[in-house]
Amino acid sequence: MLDVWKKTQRNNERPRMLGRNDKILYKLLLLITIISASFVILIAVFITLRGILPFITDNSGLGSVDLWNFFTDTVWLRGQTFVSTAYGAGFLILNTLYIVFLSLLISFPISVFTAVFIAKIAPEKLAYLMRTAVEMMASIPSIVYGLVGAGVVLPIIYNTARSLGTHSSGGNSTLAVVIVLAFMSIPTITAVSEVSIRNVDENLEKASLALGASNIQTQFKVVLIAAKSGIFAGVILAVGRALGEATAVSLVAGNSRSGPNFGLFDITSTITSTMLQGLKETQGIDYDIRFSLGVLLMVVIVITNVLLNLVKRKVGKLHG
Amino acid sequence: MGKPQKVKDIFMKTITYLGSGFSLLFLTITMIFIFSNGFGLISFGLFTGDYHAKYYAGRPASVECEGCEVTDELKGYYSSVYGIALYDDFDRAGNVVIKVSYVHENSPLLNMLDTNNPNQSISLKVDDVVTRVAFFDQPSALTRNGASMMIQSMDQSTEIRELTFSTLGGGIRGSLITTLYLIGMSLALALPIGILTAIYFSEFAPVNRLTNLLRSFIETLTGVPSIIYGLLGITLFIPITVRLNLSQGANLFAGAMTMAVILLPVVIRTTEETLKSIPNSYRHASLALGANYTQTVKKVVLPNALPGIMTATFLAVGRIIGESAALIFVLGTAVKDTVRVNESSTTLAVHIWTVMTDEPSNIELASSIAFIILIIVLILNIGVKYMSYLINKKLRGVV
Amino acid sequence: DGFDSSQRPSVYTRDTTSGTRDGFMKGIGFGDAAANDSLLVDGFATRDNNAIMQAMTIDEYGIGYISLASLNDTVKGVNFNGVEPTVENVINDTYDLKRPFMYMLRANDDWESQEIKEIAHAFIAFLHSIDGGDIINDQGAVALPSNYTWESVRDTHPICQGDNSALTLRFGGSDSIQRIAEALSAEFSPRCGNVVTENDHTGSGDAFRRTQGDQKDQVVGKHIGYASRPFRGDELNTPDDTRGQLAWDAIVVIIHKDNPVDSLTAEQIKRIYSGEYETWEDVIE
Amino acid sequence: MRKENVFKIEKLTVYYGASSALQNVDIDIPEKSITALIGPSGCGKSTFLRTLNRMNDLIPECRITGNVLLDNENCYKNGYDIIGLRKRVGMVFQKPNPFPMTIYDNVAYGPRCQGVKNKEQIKKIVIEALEQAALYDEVKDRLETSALALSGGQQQRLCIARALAMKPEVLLMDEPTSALDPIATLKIENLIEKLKEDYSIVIVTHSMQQAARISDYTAFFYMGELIEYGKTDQLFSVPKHKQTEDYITGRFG
Amino acid sequence: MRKENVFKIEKLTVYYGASSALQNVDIDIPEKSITALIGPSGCGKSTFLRTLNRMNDLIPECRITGNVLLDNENCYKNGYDIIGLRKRVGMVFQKPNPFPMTIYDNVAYGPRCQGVKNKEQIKKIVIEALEQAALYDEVKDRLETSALALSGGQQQRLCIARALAMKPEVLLMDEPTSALDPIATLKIENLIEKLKEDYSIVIVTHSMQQAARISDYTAFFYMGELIEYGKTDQLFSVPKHKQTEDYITGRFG
Ligand SMILES: Nc1ncnc2c1ncn2[C@@H]1O[C@H](COP(=O)(O)OP(=O)(O)OP(=O)(O)O)[C@@H](O)[C@H]1O
Ligand SMILES: Nc1ncnc2c1ncn2[C@@H]1O[C@H](COP(=O)(O)OP(=O)(O)OP(=O)(O)O)[C@@H](O)[C@H]1O
Ligand SMILES: [Mg+2]
Ligand SMILES: [Mg+2]
Repeated sequence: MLDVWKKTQRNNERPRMLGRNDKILYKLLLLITIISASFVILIAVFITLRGILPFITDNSGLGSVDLWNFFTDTVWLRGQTFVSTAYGAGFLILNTLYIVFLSLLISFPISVFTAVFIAKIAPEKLAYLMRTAVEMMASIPSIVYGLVGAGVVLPIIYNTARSLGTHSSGGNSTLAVVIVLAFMSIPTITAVSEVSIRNVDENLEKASLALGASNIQTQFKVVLIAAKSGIFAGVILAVGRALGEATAVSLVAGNSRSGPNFGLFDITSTITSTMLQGLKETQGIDYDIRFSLGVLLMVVIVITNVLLNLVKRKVGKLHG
Repeated sequence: MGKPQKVKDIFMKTITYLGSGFSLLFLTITMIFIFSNGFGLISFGLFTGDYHAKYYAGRPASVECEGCEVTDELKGYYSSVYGIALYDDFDRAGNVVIKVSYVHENSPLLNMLDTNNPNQSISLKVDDVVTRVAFFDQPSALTRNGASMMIQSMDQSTEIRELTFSTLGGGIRGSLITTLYLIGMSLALALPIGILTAIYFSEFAPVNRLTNLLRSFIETLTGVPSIIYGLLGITLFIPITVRLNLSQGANLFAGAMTMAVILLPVVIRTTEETLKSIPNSYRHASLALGANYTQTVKKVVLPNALPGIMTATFLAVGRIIGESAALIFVLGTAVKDTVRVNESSTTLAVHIWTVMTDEPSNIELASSIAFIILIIVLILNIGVKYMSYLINKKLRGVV
Repeated sequence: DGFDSSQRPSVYTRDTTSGTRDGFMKGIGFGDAAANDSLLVDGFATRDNNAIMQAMTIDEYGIGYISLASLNDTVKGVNFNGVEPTVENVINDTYDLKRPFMYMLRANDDWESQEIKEIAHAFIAFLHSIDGGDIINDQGAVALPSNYTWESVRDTHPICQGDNSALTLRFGGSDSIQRIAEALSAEFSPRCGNVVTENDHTGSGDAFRRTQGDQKDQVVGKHIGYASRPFRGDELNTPDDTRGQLAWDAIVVIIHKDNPVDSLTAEQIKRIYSGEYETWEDVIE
Repeated sequence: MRKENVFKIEKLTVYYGASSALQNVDIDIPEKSITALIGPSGCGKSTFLRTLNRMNDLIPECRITGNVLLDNENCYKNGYDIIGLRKRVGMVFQKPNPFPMTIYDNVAYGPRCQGVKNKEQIKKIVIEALEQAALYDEVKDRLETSALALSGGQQQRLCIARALAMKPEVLLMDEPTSALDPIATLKIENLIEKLKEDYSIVIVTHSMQQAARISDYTAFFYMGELIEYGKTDQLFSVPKHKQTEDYITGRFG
Repeated sequence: MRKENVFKIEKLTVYYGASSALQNVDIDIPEKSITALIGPSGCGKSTFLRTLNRMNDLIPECRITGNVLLDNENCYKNGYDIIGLRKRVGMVFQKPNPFPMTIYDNVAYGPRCQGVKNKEQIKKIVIEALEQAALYDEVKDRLETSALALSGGQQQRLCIARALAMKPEVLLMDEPTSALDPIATLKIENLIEKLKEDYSIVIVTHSMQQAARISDYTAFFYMGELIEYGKTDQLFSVPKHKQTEDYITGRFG
């Protein structure tokens, strides 16, 4: 159940002349479509409006949150909740990007190797099995990934840390988040990569084989190269999801209140996990600040996306 | 082929095997973990039971238990004075409890005065949880001291002042019902809007800037993390429901609206893809017969899109069942036994979140719920496969 | 694998908003650190008891603290100044690392209905009864002594004889008291016409804030709020008859079961938390 | 006896975007006869056919100038009732395209869309149309089975029946037999010859033999122009233009 | 002077599943000459070509009987080094299929796969191959740009260069110019004629003119059988078989 936009060929033929009945239907459909499309705007507007409140109001006498401090500080909140407005999310940005980058380091090779295996190397039955497995993985809800992370990954990390002579807070750590996110990303990248690997012109493969390259050489030196822009699209998709994943992350992060936390065995926190932290209030500065984090998250996602797409275009240049 | 190359090939090949082995291993671990931890709690009672236990307090009318000596091995400890056996166990939340394993047919505890409703009588049943036994002449027997101590105290005493007990609790009926409500309500919103939007794009939309803009807006929705949808629910949908006097805070209406927005891109995309796979020749034939567009859409396009719409429904249900972050904000995290659409409650996925963030976290119950979710997701997956098989079959011309 | 006492103790603490932390720091004579992380050695600050408990089940070199109510035998509770952390020792006032559990009602003229007010007062009567005390004790806190049963006072609360299932009694305040509060609510409900109870615990500060303070009339307003520390400052500017203590809670220093340490003094604990002791060896000597 | 004309086409030019696919075509289509359109691939036959029932409206970049008169009324004038036009001018496509419904529903589709509700009436129309399309006997026992289970030739006749159920005046056919085997083709050809008693038929075909066999009039298009138009026997025996002669003798195309 | 043979094919029969695409073909391919394979579509030319470098191994249902001897060694014997065979027998396909890499990397691909690491050496090979393929002058300033940006004709020459970089003995070409315009075709034909000085070339073509223009020997296949094989000028001027004559005069096919 993986969603990948398949860009299907658009119908070329469009009605030019509509009957009277048709015009009513047309207008109704257009209206509904505009409603569907407007949600993006609503999200942007409503969340931004609420998200900037802590910065521009005096928060019922506490004073406004300092924007510069919010972007740069390394402590989530200096002072007491509901008493202070010294919020800082700078370390959360770093933590989030760092974690997603590390998780990609794990998921990318595994996914690409799995995709090559499924598309080109595995015998038919095994490929079918693997494809089903990947589909299964893709359809596991993220909260279940979090649960498995908490139940399986945490103890392993704890023991590993101990045998390495360091400490970890019950396994809650950067590494745990990285592993959970990596596993969540694998099905996405694998599925997209597999499709683009299979779509590689089979003539390229033949050309390579005819040059005396072995099958494996062909897969890794030609097919993967030809499929790289598709694989990259999968990576972009996965990064977007990893950046926005919340519940699974917060179950294994340990939720540090300050950072940045670069140590693999240190507890950590991300933008999203902080949004979920101690979520018991329904109003007040400690609640509103979550909207600011939401805006921050969207900004981080958009910027990362734009950058990755730029890289993708650069990388994809060779495809002519 | 040179020797070193051959070695390299085998090496690379092995790596691809390892890569997929790794993926497979993870899936296996997940399944084993969920099933082994979750299976223990799976029972009929889990699905039908209340999450919050029901509490009772009663006083036995007499102390006599005639012929209450038993010789059979009973689970736990037996009081021949009162004719009940108790044992130490854990409830579904992993807390220590004392449970009833046996009640003799002559036990005075079968006929107790309900101390909360003085004119009624209540009785203790097997599997009930005894929380406390209070006496007139000695300190109360508490759960924390264990079943053996409790039996001991009971046997020592001549009269019980009050015996408090409860049902087991920890059932997920409320969350199950919320999930079903949410599925029904969000589909009722998302399917019509999504399908109509898909029809607009595939059948009517002119090729122009506006169409592209609308389309890219909807595509963008796919990339929005669900936690952000949660924020949207708080700032937009909850206030709407409050303004309409439907509710006072987090509620299922707002949850369904939020969920519907999350589902929109899935529904639109899946439906539109099916609509596009319907051959244009059908549309042409219909138009050439003097049918107008409305008729063509209604009679030719939509019936053929049915498997696609079913696919969209399955995908949507899967998404609803798995959603957690958004619903934590919009629906709340309080587990309810009586579900009201104008109040907060939890779905199965949020229930996992709730018990995992409780003190102490309850991996067993969380795994049981995850087990249920995985089974449903598996069934939905099969449904999706079957639908795509139907679509293929239909377009290949065998109905 | 034995305990390696040359290891550094890994220090766990609740975050600065926690009532348990407040009680603990003051109890070990390190009150300055109640709201200031920088005075503590590098360690882990967490938002909940549970995380500390869990950590201590696996972190052999860890040290943390929880309320006695949460103690179970997966971890080791350390003697404080030589006194074992038990209910008995709290009652006989030999165990010093403890704090009071308090409650606060809405002001007398500030109830949405007479029924709710009566039910709330019935609840207070219940929690002070022997039956209420049993529940508190069962949860590991130490109830104040009582000499009446609920049954004997029930008739003075006629509201409880009717059907109250349409009414909701809202509790809030300290999350350290949450388990006790929930148990009390659950047992109270059938005793008072099945009144609906709602426990939403967010921290001791909210006991006052949401019953008589600035948030009392917002959606988060509560009927009864709990605090896991003495009321102070503004909170004391409330009518005396709207406040009370329901129990004592002992705070227990916990360590891993394999840790050979059995007893610690306030001074030793403070030195561990301030970082003066660098290894467990320093402590054991 | 020269018959009346159903269609009078004057100075018809059809553009796809900037390039034209038909230039300045003047032609009259006689009623109750078969008019065949022949010419090499891409010469504009289908384009011409589509202008007659305005199916070209579906192609956004398609534009026309000139007049297409049906009963002396220009089909392209503003506010013209396109739906009505398509009811009067039925169409059969190259590839049989029955709807994925039962045989019965396929034929009943048109009348139902027109708003006919009466079941008896619809049944009468369906049976009549199937009989006219020489299909009734073959399918009468399976009217409620899927139309997609029919053979290609049967499907094409079903499409014809579907068009006939609308009781059109004109029937446009774009290479109706090119996807069929010879036996099915023969059946359709016989059917078409029978149908001309009641309908005016315009048929595009790539087969010279077919045009010669069944049509009364033949129009030869080349590169978007109508090169020659006349009685079929005359055009095939004494073509007036060199290009026509070359084409019908198979020297190019 | 009759040249040596690189390939000796004996009783070659190729099956796809149950049906055979080539039957009992006996043919010798002379070295340093151009051998053209002609015949109507589906007669088995491509099939034959693929058996020479065992590219047919890629088609699971393909089976062969008979012998294909390269240097008197049967390429189909057990344990034969297929990779080595493909290095010795290069292949150029109908549609130009450069890899999506730089021009340089395309040509360097083969040697690199063979394990050549030395940069200088690779550079020498690349330049030499590009020069042999008459492409070097056109691309020498853009060796590091994408091969996909080249024109079709250039791409095809790049594919030839890529094959030449392996220094093969035989070059197989399956309709190498059919996707190209006349000018590009001419360039490739000239190139092929030049290449025969160093390589044995087998080329499939649909163009009789091309076969006649460039090949030394021509084999005419029909329905999976080798009908006639001989010097090109002889085969085109005095074909021994009626079928050959019919085909080369364009009377069928
Ligand atoms: N939808 C379209 N958009 C643009 N150009 C078109 C379109 N349809 C047809 N054409 C062009 O118009 C010209 C006439 O096409 P048309 O389909 O009418 O030819 P035809 O005579 O029916 O050919 P055939 O015998 O192959 O069916 C051709 O050059 C074609 O490329
Ligand atoms: N992969 C395959 N599987 C099954 N049959 C095949 C396959 N490839 C070719 N054939 C069949 O083998 C016969 C010879 O095909 P081949 O491609 O060799 O013909 P050809 O002479 O190259 O034709 P063309 O000139 O069209 O390229 C044909 O009947 C074809 O259908
Ligand atoms: Mg046509
Ligand atoms: Mg071929």
